[in-house]
Amino acid sequence: MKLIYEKSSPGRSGVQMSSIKISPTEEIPEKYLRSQPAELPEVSEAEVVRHFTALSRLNFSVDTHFYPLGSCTMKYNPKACEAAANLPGLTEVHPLWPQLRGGGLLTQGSLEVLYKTERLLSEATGLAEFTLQPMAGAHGELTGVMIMAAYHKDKGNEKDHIIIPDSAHGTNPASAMIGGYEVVTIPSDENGVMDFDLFRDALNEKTAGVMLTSPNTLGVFNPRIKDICNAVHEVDGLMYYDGANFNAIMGRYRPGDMGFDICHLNLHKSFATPHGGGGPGAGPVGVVEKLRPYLPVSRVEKTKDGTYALNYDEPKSIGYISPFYGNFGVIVRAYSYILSLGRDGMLGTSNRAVLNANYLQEKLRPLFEEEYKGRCMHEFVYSGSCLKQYGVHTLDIAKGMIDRGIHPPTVYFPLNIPEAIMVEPTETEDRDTLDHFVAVMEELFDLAKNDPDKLHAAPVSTPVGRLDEVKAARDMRLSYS
Amino acid sequence: MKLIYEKSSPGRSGVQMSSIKISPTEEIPEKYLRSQPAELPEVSEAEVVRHFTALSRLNFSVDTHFYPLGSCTMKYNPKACEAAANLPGLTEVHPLWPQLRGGGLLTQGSLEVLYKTERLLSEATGLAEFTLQPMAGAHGELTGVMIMAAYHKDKGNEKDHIIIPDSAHGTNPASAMIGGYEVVTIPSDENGVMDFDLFRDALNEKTAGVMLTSPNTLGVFNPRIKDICNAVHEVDGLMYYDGANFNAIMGRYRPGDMGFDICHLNLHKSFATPHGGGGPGAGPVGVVEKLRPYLPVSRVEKTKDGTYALNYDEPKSIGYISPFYGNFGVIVRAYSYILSLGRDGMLGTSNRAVLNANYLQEKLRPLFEEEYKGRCMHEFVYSGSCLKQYGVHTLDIAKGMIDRGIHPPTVYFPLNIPEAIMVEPTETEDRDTLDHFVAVMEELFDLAKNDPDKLHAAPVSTPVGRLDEVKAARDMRLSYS
Amino acid sequence: MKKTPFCATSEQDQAAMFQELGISDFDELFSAIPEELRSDELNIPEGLSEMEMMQHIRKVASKNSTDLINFCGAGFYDHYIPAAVSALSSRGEFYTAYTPYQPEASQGTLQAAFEYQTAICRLTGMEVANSSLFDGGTALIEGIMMALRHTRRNKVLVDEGVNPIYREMLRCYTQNLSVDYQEVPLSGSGVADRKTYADALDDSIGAVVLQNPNFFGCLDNLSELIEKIHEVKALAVMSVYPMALSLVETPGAMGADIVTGEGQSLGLPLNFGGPYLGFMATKKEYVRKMPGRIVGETEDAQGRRGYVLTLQAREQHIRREKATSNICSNVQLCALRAIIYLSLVGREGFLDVGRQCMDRAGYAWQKLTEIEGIEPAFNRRFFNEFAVRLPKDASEVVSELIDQGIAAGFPVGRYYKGMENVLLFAFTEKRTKEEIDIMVAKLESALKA
Amino acid sequence: MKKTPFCATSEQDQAAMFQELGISDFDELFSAIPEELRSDELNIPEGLSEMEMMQHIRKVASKNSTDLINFCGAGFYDHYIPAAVSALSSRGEFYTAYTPYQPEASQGTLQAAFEYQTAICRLTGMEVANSSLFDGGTALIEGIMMALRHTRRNKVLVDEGVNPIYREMLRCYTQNLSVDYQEVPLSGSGVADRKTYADALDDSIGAVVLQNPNFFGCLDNLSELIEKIHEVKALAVMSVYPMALSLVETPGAMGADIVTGEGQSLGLPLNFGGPYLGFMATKKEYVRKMPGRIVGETEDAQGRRGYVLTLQAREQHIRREKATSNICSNVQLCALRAIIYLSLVGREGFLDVGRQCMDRAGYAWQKLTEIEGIEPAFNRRFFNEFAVRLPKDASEVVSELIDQGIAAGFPVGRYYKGMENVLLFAFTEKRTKEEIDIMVAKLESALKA
Ligand SMILES: Cc1ncc(COP(=O)(O)O)c(C=O)c1O
Ligand SMILES: Cc1ncc(COP(=O)(O)O)c(C=O)c1O
Repeated sequence: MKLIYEKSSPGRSGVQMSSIKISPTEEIPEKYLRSQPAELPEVSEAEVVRHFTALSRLNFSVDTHFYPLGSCTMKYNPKACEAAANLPGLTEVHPLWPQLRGGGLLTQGSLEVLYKTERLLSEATGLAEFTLQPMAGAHGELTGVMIMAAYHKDKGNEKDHIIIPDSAHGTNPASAMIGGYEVVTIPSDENGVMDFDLFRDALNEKTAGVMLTSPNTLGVFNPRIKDICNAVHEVDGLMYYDGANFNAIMGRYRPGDMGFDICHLNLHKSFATPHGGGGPGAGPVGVVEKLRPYLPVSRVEKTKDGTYALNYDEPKSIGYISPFYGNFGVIVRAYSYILSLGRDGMLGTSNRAVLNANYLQEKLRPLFEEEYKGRCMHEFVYSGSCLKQYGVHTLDIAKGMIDRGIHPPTVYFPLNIPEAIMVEPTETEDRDTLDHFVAVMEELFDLAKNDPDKLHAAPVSTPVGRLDEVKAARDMRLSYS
Repeated sequence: MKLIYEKSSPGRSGVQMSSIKISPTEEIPEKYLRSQPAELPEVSEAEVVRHFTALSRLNFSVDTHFYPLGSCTMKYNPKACEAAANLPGLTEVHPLWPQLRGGGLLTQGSLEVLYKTERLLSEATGLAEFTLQPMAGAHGELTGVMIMAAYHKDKGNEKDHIIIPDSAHGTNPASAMIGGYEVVTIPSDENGVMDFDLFRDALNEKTAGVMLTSPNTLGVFNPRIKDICNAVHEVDGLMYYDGANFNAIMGRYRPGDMGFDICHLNLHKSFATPHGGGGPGAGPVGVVEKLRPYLPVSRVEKTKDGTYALNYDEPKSIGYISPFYGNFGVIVRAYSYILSLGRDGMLGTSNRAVLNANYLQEKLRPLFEEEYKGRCMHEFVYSGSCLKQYGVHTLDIAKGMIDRGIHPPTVYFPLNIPEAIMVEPTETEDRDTLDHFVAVMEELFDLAKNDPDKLHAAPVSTPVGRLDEVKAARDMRLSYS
Repeated sequence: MKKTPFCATSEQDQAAMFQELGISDFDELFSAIPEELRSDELNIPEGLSEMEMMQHIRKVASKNSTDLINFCGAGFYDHYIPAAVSALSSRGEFYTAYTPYQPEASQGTLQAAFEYQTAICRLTGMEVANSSLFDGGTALIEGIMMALRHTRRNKVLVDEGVNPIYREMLRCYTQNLSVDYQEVPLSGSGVADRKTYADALDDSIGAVVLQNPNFFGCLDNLSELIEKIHEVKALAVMSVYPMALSLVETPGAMGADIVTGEGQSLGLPLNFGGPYLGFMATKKEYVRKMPGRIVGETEDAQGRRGYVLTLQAREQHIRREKATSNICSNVQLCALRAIIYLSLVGREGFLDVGRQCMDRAGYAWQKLTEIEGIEPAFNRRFFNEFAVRLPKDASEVVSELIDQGIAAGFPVGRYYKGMENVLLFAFTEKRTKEEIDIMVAKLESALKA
Repeated sequence: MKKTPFCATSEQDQAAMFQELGISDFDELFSAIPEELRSDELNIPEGLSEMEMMQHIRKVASKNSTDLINFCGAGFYDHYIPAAVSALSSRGEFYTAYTPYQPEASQGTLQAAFEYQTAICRLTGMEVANSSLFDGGTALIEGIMMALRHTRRNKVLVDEGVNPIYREMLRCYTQNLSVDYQEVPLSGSGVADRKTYADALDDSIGAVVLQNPNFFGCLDNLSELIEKIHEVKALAVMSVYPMALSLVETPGAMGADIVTGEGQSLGLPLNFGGPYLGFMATKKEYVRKMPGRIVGETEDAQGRRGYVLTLQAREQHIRREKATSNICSNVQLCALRAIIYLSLVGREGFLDVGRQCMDRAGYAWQKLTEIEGIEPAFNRRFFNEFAVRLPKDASEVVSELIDQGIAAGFPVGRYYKGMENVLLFAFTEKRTKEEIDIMVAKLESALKA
């Protein structure tokens, strides 16, 4: 498809902008001004609408396709939560208004949303206090690491590293590093969870903390979680819970109850806020009571007269991790989602997420020639190695799936499973969709055996076939000219 | 694609509805109640979203395709006008509120929109007064015919028929008939306009009026319009202007100035309100001063204190043609569109609509082997007869166009042109689009000559090929069971 | 030069096109038209930028009060509309398409219309439905005209329980036609008066027009009356409130021949009176007499299922003055909203909404009839609407409450002589106990004053 | 049983699935997990129906005042957003997609990102841009870390003209890292103090952080300063306000190495602080050091052009603790809004908006500086924002005006000691002459009181 710049033609104009003048033009010396206007497109409004409408239709998305992308919790994003977040009463508020003297009273609605969302997340995780400021999961991790650092500094602990299992999401080690720590990586055991003995060996007085995902990216819940927590706490380390997979346990288990000290949640996963083709998300962080003083400012508080107010006066706080209060628009979606689910809905959701994953795992097991290794949680990983004999790879299966109108599962992750294919159906899919997925997978396996070249050529139904990524990296055509 | 009923499965549920009870259940005797719930679909919200999103993508539309459908003015529908019409302050008002005593003051905004839109349309058409109540063009025609009847009755005129040229839109004769008149049809002359002599012959004391479209559906402006008006007025007949093609003349000519007494406008054509896949539209009717008393009630009036009020006290009014004030949501779109255009924009719009049509007419003339017969207005008609020698019909061209991503022009209308193909590009298309249309037409003509079977097989890119209309009418499968 | 908004042609494009056409200005395009017809410059303000236009409309909109607590129904109701209805119906592919004349390029609109027709059949218990008419009022008129065409008679009996707004319309539409229009007063209990009908029914009658629940909210079972109507070979035309069909006996089961109604409550905002959704359903035997577009199922050459506009020989673009109706554009997008709404709430949810409406009305009935001086107008057999008789003029009471932010109902006196003290209350699932309590309290004090 | 909202499985489905799995309740699915970990029932209210939820949120939203006349900017501005921005970005295909890991199924997101990257390059005058970072603050931090990584130095000079909110963030993010962070006070005329820089610049400096227009709205041409920075082989990191780039000299032309900024003004609502849009652009030579996703153009086997995520070896999912950043999810949808916005307003319209902002600010400057007791804080060289010194505490004045419905600006004293009387005003094209006049009048009387 043509780029919007390629549709541009001099003198065409889009939305009519105002041209009212109320003051005489003031001459700004030339050296402060750009010599040429920015070469933005010159297209009619109709053309812009057609262009981006057409672009949108090149995407797979939850609204159009089953999207069982493991580790990403691509559940349905309720339209009412969108409507809630788009209320002008919420979107048209300047974030500085509550910081003007007297302005807090004019933004009570927004502050209430923040306050109540924090309370709900605290209850859902069993942690004392939440900050909603982190703007994604990785940002939450970094915030958590900074809180760890502030805690250790405050207590005079000398810590230099964080322990992370090898199955962890890449953001975990990256966040630890950016937060100022060394990373000690622990391999997984044969069940796919962090090897307990190797972990014990690595743990020492210099351990600032441990970052864990449970269930982890394999969809496996670490049964020795309590033991790990105890061991870490013995060296005054802190347990960090990567809650990106919270959809598996919501309403049933709580990180706080398990012994975790810090936890981030991905609102754009478990809490049904849409992923936006890459974001925005939100990664609120919860902490146990003893870590409360280190949370970023501002804090939203309920005053004695029942109004909400911002508090910046927290001397031990790590400071500003966001300009304001986080991705408010995302938070409203999550808040409205939680209100919709309620107590029973939380548990009902995770129950069905896990049920759907187990159902698929069970149905697909014969195909992948996998032994029964126990139940999974909200997702599971199979290996496509069994197809190697036909010269077919997981990638081929993925591309074949695209031709059949299903977004492929996550592939080649986690790295420790060869030809990994990681499926997370989520609870918002019905049984017909799951059964259809199984049928498609069967069809693809048949094709792998009987006509592998068809799979190698896939996808054929998309506007482009497999793209040359090496060329992209080599040519570095990163903008239109 | 499966029907939503075919996706239904017992016990699945969509949007969570409230189940709060505040009163004890009252037993209504069974005979008043239905014995079985209506068999509505049982599907999740996600499934509904996917279903209708997928359905939408089966459509051609202005937002996705060039749509030069003659006589339909498929111009771009500005998104701001949509946004204006969707403001809750406008959509959430009950139409009976202003009719409650004291309620008028609570609906001043909506009444203002009505009042001001009437004024703007009056100015644009040169007619004294408007009613916004008609809910489509045909409804406007019927309203106009009723006004005619009321006028003649009031004046004691005995009238029994309305004169209509054969090129008129089918709604004209249908409306005249439903309004209680006989229809006298006048053939077109060689220029495509109503034959003047035959018209003169038909005109007599029993003529209630004449319904004309100018420019007519051939895109031809009747140059003898004044003569016609004068002749009709001599027998105290009324001139009705079918303003569905107003886009050709807006800002340049006004029906009132030409001598028309009654006129409807199609807001869903000239005034950029979207067509909705068939409606809703709006067909406001304007009249000259002497017909004002017959307009339907209610009338919106500006009172001395500057507030707006409804007036139902018009003894000569034809009465209620709509339950309320017309398709208010459509009216808001048109109102905001007119405000955006303004004085110059009105003329600029019709100028460019006519320019685009002439440009296409010119470029396509060689292809259709048509002689130059003068300029067209906002649309033009060519005959596909030249392709008959290859066994190709206009319909084949239309279907081939679909495969090339363009919605076909209107075909086989008007009926007096064999193999008619009627093109109305509108002003919101840019020259690239027009040139592309020409190129596609050339390609199709080539194909017609060299490989006509390809065209007979078209369309092949759509979810279904040509559908068996005879079977549809014979089987009469009009609902799912 | 000021740009013409929304126009795609640049000055450069324009110059090139002028050249192609051999002209030097726009006026030349119109040279065939007598110069004297040219109008003066319009007396219309200059165009506004999008921002200015939106600022203006927002200001205008803010002059409306939308926070009234509403108990006004009278055929038009503020039900809750799930967010997905607008999210889906506002997709450009739906709302910027034309009537589906090219079926291969319009299967979205067509299939949705077919699904909608199916839903209307299932709600009403009828065999066939069209794909929409303008509104409940014009649908009813079309229904009557259809009945008269079928019976080749010209006399209509219209029950006074039919919405008086529609009856005003009926009078307007029939005034120049040779239709003998007659209204039948209600019985003392507020329903169709069996006795009057027994007297009036004879073989001059083409159509009898009924409404259930009627304007006063009263429920009836009209089966026997309809049998009587059929005995004289007249057709029973029934106007219905589709939300009531969640719980109330269907017109189909009662034997109605033509069913029409206002579909606004199925996912359309009140929108100050429109666009709304007229629906019509009938028996299969009458389908060729039915006005409006109809979508039918068929196949392509490969046997793939698809949908088309069918039975078009009834329509104006083919039959011109002999058509069943003059309707061309209908309200397809509103029908789309209705089928989306019905799919979203689904079988169970639709029952839930119906029960909620009934529940709120039941509670209010209890509270209101406890107030001294208030008498029920009719008996307690209603879906979500009922009338009470106040000790004073209902318009006055409503006026007092409106100043306190409550639209307390519709005073029926305007349309029913002698019922100036009668107030009609409507309840949807949106009304809360608290709101009803407030209204009842304020009403009580207004009556005392 | 109450249904679980949004879940698709019916009870019947569930029973069948239980059977397939050989279980009889959900708990069995979790039998491998120690029972002791099971939490109690959550102390969270029961779920709300969609209607109740929306009623609640609407009530909450109504507790905000959105009709304040706003002159508060400070880096975050209420520009007009054309309606098509939301109409297009709210298409489900865009906002319910994931990161485009499967390029063939994500060309919509990818091409739009490529177009966005191009627009950022053209606005800033830089060679390459990434496809978004969280916000202007984190983008600036990433920019600094990138500069330090590149120069392998650890000292940063940060101009006090950089938004103090961002400087708070910089202090937060660098507190545990071995970064030597130093702030440089403004010159008397409110811009980067050339003298201080001349003294401070040496080869220990890795990055110098500037902002133009700076927090006080002052415009500068930083070319010479940047030359000096380059002389010590440090990188110039510049934070910019993209709307100003309609008219103001580009950072590219001034020689900046890394450019970041807050893209909120390009079609995003203020939204109480987020989601916003961090952008980053740099020179081609630094692209492999740049954090965040980057979209590149390539081809398929048939030579058809397409777009992919490229240079991924910089990123956490491949490099883990050695990545250029920990960022994973970004704000792609906000970048989409920005490119839609920029396409809609286009080359000319963007200039119009810039001129309007400047025009409003110019008018207000005139009016405000006429008031006795008000002094300009700096000189008259600004885009849409400027600061004045009041004769009394600015917070107090603002507080008085806020009660009258005006957010009169941002009192800078909170972040700049000794400037308690200084008030920073911002103007967008949305502000009218009338609104400015009202504000000026009220301010004048507040000063008299
Ligand atoms: C397990 C896990 N942790 C962390 C993240 C990072 O979250 P985000 O992309 O919001 O930064 C992800 C996202 O894919 C994840 O799956
Ligand atoms: C010339 C003309 N007149 C009347 C009409 C009828 O308008 P509507 O479809 O709004 O009833 C049309 C619509 O196609 C038309 O083109």
